[in-house]
Amino acid sequence: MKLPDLTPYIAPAVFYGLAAFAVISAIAAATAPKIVHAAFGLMAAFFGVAGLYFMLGADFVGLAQVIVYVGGILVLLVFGILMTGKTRSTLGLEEKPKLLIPAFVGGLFFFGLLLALHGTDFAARAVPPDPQPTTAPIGRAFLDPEQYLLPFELSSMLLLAALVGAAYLARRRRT
Amino acid sequence: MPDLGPLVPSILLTVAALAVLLTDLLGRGRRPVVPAVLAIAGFVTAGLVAWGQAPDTAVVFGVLRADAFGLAMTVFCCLVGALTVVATMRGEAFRTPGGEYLLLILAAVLGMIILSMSVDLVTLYLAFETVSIPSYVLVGMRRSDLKANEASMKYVLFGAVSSAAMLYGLSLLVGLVGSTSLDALSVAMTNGIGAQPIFWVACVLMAAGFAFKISAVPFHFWAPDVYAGAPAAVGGFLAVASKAAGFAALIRVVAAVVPGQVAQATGAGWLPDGPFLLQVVGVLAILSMTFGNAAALRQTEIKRLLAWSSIAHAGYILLAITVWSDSTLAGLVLYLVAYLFMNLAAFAIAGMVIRRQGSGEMSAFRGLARRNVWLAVALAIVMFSLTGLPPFFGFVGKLQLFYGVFAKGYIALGVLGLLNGVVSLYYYMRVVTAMFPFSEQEGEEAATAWRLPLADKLLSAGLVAPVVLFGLFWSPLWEWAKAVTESVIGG
Amino acid sequence: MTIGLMHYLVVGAALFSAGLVTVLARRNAVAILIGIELMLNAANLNLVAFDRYGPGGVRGQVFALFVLVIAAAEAAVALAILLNVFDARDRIDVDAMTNLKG
Amino acid sequence: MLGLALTILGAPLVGFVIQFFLGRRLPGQGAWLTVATIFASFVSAVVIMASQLGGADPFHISWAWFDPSGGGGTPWTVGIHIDGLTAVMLVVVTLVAFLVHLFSTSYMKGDPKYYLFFAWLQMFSVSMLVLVLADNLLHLFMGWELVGLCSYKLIGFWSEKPAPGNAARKAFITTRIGDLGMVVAIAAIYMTAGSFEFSKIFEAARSGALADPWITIAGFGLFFAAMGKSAQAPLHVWLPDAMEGPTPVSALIHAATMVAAGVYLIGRFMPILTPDVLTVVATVGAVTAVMAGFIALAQDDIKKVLAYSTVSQLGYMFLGLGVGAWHAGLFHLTTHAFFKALMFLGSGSVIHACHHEQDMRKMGGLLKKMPITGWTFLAGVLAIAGLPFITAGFFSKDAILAGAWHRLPFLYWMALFGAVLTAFYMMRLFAMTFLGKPRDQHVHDHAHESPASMTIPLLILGALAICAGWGAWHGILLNPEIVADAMGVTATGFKTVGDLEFEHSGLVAAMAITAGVLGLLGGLYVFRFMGGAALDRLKRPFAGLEKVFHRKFGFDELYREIAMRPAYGLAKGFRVVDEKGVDGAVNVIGRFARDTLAALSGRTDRRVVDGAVHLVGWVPRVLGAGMNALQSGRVRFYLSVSAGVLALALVLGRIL
Repeated sequence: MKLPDLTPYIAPAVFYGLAAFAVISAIAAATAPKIVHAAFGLMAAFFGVAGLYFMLGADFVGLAQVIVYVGGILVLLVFGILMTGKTRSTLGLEEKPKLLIPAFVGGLFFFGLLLALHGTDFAARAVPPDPQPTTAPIGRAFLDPEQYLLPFELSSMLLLAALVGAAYLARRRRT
Repeated sequence: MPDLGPLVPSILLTVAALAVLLTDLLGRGRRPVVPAVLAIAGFVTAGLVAWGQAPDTAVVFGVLRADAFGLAMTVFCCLVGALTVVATMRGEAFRTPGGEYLLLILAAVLGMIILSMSVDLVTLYLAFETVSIPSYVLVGMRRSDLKANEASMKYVLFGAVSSAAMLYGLSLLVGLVGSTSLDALSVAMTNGIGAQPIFWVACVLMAAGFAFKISAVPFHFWAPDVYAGAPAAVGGFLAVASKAAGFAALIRVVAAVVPGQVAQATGAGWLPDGPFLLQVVGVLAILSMTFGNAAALRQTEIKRLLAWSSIAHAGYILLAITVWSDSTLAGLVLYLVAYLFMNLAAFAIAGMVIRRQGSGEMSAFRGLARRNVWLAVALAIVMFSLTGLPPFFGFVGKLQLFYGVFAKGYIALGVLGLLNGVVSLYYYMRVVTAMFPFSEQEGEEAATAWRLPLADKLLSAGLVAPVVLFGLFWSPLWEWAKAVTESVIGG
Repeated sequence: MTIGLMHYLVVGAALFSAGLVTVLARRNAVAILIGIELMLNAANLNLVAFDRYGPGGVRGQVFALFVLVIAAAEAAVALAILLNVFDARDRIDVDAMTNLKG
Repeated sequence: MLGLALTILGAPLVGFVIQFFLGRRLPGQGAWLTVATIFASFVSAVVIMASQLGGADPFHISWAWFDPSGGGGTPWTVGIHIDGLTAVMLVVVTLVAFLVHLFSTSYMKGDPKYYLFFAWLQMFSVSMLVLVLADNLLHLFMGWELVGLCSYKLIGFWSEKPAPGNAARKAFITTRIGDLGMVVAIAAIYMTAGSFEFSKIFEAARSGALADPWITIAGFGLFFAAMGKSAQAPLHVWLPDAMEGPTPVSALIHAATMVAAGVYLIGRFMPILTPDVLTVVATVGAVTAVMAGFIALAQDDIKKVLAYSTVSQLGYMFLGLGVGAWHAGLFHLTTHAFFKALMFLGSGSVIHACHHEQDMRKMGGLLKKMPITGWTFLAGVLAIAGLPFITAGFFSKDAILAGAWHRLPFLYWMALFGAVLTAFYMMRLFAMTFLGKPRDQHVHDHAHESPASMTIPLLILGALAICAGWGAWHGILLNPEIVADAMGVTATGFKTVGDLEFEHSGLVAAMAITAGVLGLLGGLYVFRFMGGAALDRLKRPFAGLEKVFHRKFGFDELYREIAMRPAYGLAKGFRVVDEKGVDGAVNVIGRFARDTLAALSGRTDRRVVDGAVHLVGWVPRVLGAGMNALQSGRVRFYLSVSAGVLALALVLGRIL
């Protein structure tokens, strides 16, 4: 007995798996009663999206996603959760989100996006070429004066301002 | 390596920012006057350099266009930056702002400059955030002030959500065009991407981001709360520079999307038939001026009142973009300049009063004329000008702007705008009548006179003088505005 | 059965909507930030997908990396503001912050 | 010339600014400053007049102001135009204003808002000078409105009391009604002539660009505006009420500023007034002259008599203009300015002396107590009555009568009758105030001559009231050839003073002289020598008439019925709607109008204002309330609304 050739199904299966994982995690982030769980939902969604990046052949972005988002931003958020968790108010680490109106607005939004996506022709290639390594072109794009050198420099100023500002605000009060 | 010329103002601001940081670190514990002087010097030199630069419509660095419009906006934003630093020192928040404050202002202005010159979506978004992120911090810099905290919290949340929505719209647009350049967008428009349904989504979402930045209804919610919580000088900075940069970027995008000028109005003249984006902008304009003015009617706190009024003014300015023609655009530029002086003056004087009274409620302004005639008259002039009464600059701006709207046949839009002007008369005049009490008794309770330091006098005079002068002789400025906008709009 | 551009865009739309729901539903400011990160991720997914199925090049990926930077900066500033608020009021419930209104 | 013109305008303007902002801190509260600045203006005006008398060419300069079409069109200008007419007006305005300022330094002494009074008085003069120096309609209109605004502030100067506030409002509203005509005229002229500049307008009229029907519409519009400003029936009702203001203000209004503006306007625009318009001008003038004379006859308040006499004299001026006796009308404006200012300041002196008693029935015999005031006043009375051959009023009034005789004889007879009336009631005024026995001993005992700063202006004006007509010096300045050149029109249809003097040497003049003398003697006899009982017997048959005159022909009542009552009714209606309406929210725009108007006038009629604005203000009020309700302070709510709108926009964009 010959097994049916599953090769054409592997990519879709992986895609649907990752997509479902990402979307369900995102929904969990929206609905989980515990904030920490919401953060975990976000992390899972990040991983799911990173997987999708790899599927899209964007290895560098996928890696950056894991390192910066999961390793940086998420840790920041979890720190935030923990530091503000010890609160005297009713709202601490747990919160039951009120979902009725948000779900309606979000649903409407999603519906609107679907409607628009449905009718749009992006002139996309049905079968893209094999993925190429992206790190070198990205590096060149960042440093090419005719491409994104200027935004690259600007982003350093942005980071400087953000860090100085954040440090100023979060500094422990002298009194 | 392309010519660095167009970047010199930006580089100057960056250098100034670093110098401020350095001197602030070295001078800890002493009165940080040096950084403030450095920051102002940075703004002034950057502004002067931009003023002296020859406009060039070529795209440099693949992402910028240092044309007359971009240079004008550079000068504009540098001017606001310098004035904001001065106003902060005379306002209610910090007598001597720290190095962080100055750095953030410099960074935000740098973002504005790039924003107004960028013809590339990546740069546009990045610059947009370079304006936003320092602004969030600026609002909350008085750390122990509960109101400031709340304001910055609201601002950052609202801002982050809006910018995320805009980014999503941008991502769709990039996909539709296949490029991040606005010139490519303009080409794609001629190939008919305007008919794609997702284009509508992209327009709406982008408009949401811009509407946040310029506080247009219904993305205005943050503005009254944030202005009320922030120091008056920061409120003025947000209301003027941040908004102007938002308009500049919106104009860049509209210029790419709309070919040439809009057609003469048909019918009653509500909204132009052109691309979606103009109609979205038109709706924002109508909502902003109407609701902004209506809501301002009930305000009793000066900064909230100015916030709502600035929402209404955003509506007038959006009107000029809706009726996309060379004459309305020149009117817009003129109006922006008028708006600069009027609003900075209003916020600066409000800050001076709040510093002395400890409150911005209308009661703090009652009988101001008896405390200090100078301030009262200056503020009264500003209020008249904001209303759009001759012979002040605000009238001129409004006149030219609405002239363009009517000339294109958009009668209904224009009439609505003028009606709004009538409504606004009330709340501006309330400030004026509060300051000049008419019966003796009202004034008696507030009879302690203030001695105004020279710096306060100079600042208020420096801001009010243009309001009066340009109200009388604006022809040169008008010529300049026409020249500035020529580069933006095609035949 | 091939996976096309539209599939990714729909996932992006779903992520964006889920992020929006998070933002609107949560009272905890940190959770709102979580929602915002989701929305940014959705946009990034779009950008990267357009790169793959579009005319080629790395434009979208570069854009996505810039977004990453901005997300980090924004999160840092937002958290700093949030901590500052927490310092002053001992709570980060956004529904409780209604001193400024009208 | 430019320097002089700018001095005329600039000196008092600087005075106003300093006085307004710093006046309170100046020594003596700054009155001297305003006196000095207006004197500087006066000197400049005299120099200008001298140069014009010396035959200098009319002076004209203008600057482009801005181009309303955004480029390529004819720019609007601001400018200065000086010809003979301007020169005469400048001298009259600055001289009278100077004397009034001087007079006020004593008269207003002790007033809590002393410094402010001078600031506004100065601004009033500036406004009038702006108007007179204007070279274009728009510029003139600015001055015109400024005059209105300042008169409003000054009439309502004592706004703590209800009457001045109401009077100020009445003046403001009535003259604004007239201004509607001005706006119509400006629109019609700009539409056809394409410019606001006088010279261009007249050029357009000559070339036929400004033709019927627009030229007629413009003419009527201008005259309607002049009727409001110069208090011609039926828009005269504000002027007598304006007596509620401080007396020096009355003097300025009645002599040189406010009311003169209307006459000046018509004089300036003579070249474009069609025969139809001129006939109406003359008729309205004559009717007003007689009607106001009757009313003046029955008033007991010294200032009211003078007020109605002004209305009447203004009627003469319009009669003169309307019958084409251009110079006569403007000549009368000049002489009248002197003797009316004299009499108002004189009455101010009397009122000052009698501790603000204005009722003539309580006066009498004051001539001995206040000789300077009394004798100078007599000069004014004789001048206005037109005592032949020596007084200024004689020359100007007879010139008007002569003009009327040649153009519209019927109006001549009316005017002649008016002349008798004028002389009669003025003599009544003089007799009741200064002659006979004191009627109220208390008032009489306290009366005293006024200080020098008040009597000096009286003496100067008294001299002018007599001498200003000698030699008919206006003839040179108001030479139609010169003016016509400046205006670019032919001079046909204008009569010079010289012509008219020649003409009234005949029967016309004799009748006019007789009328004046008759009136004076009659008045003197009736009110000085006839006893009280005899006077009553004389008046009995006319009791009904007197009541009508006393009630001023019922104009106020009429307006109340046709204008005020419906407004009240409407207001009441709105009120009911509002109270029963769904919205109990704060009455925003109602407060708007109340606050602004209250701020302006110090007192408003709530019912009317509230009602009217309730209707206007409903929409923004509801919108604002909704908007403020949305601004709940909860950021999540904000985001929900914004996102909801976005989502809706997305879906609707696809479905629609």
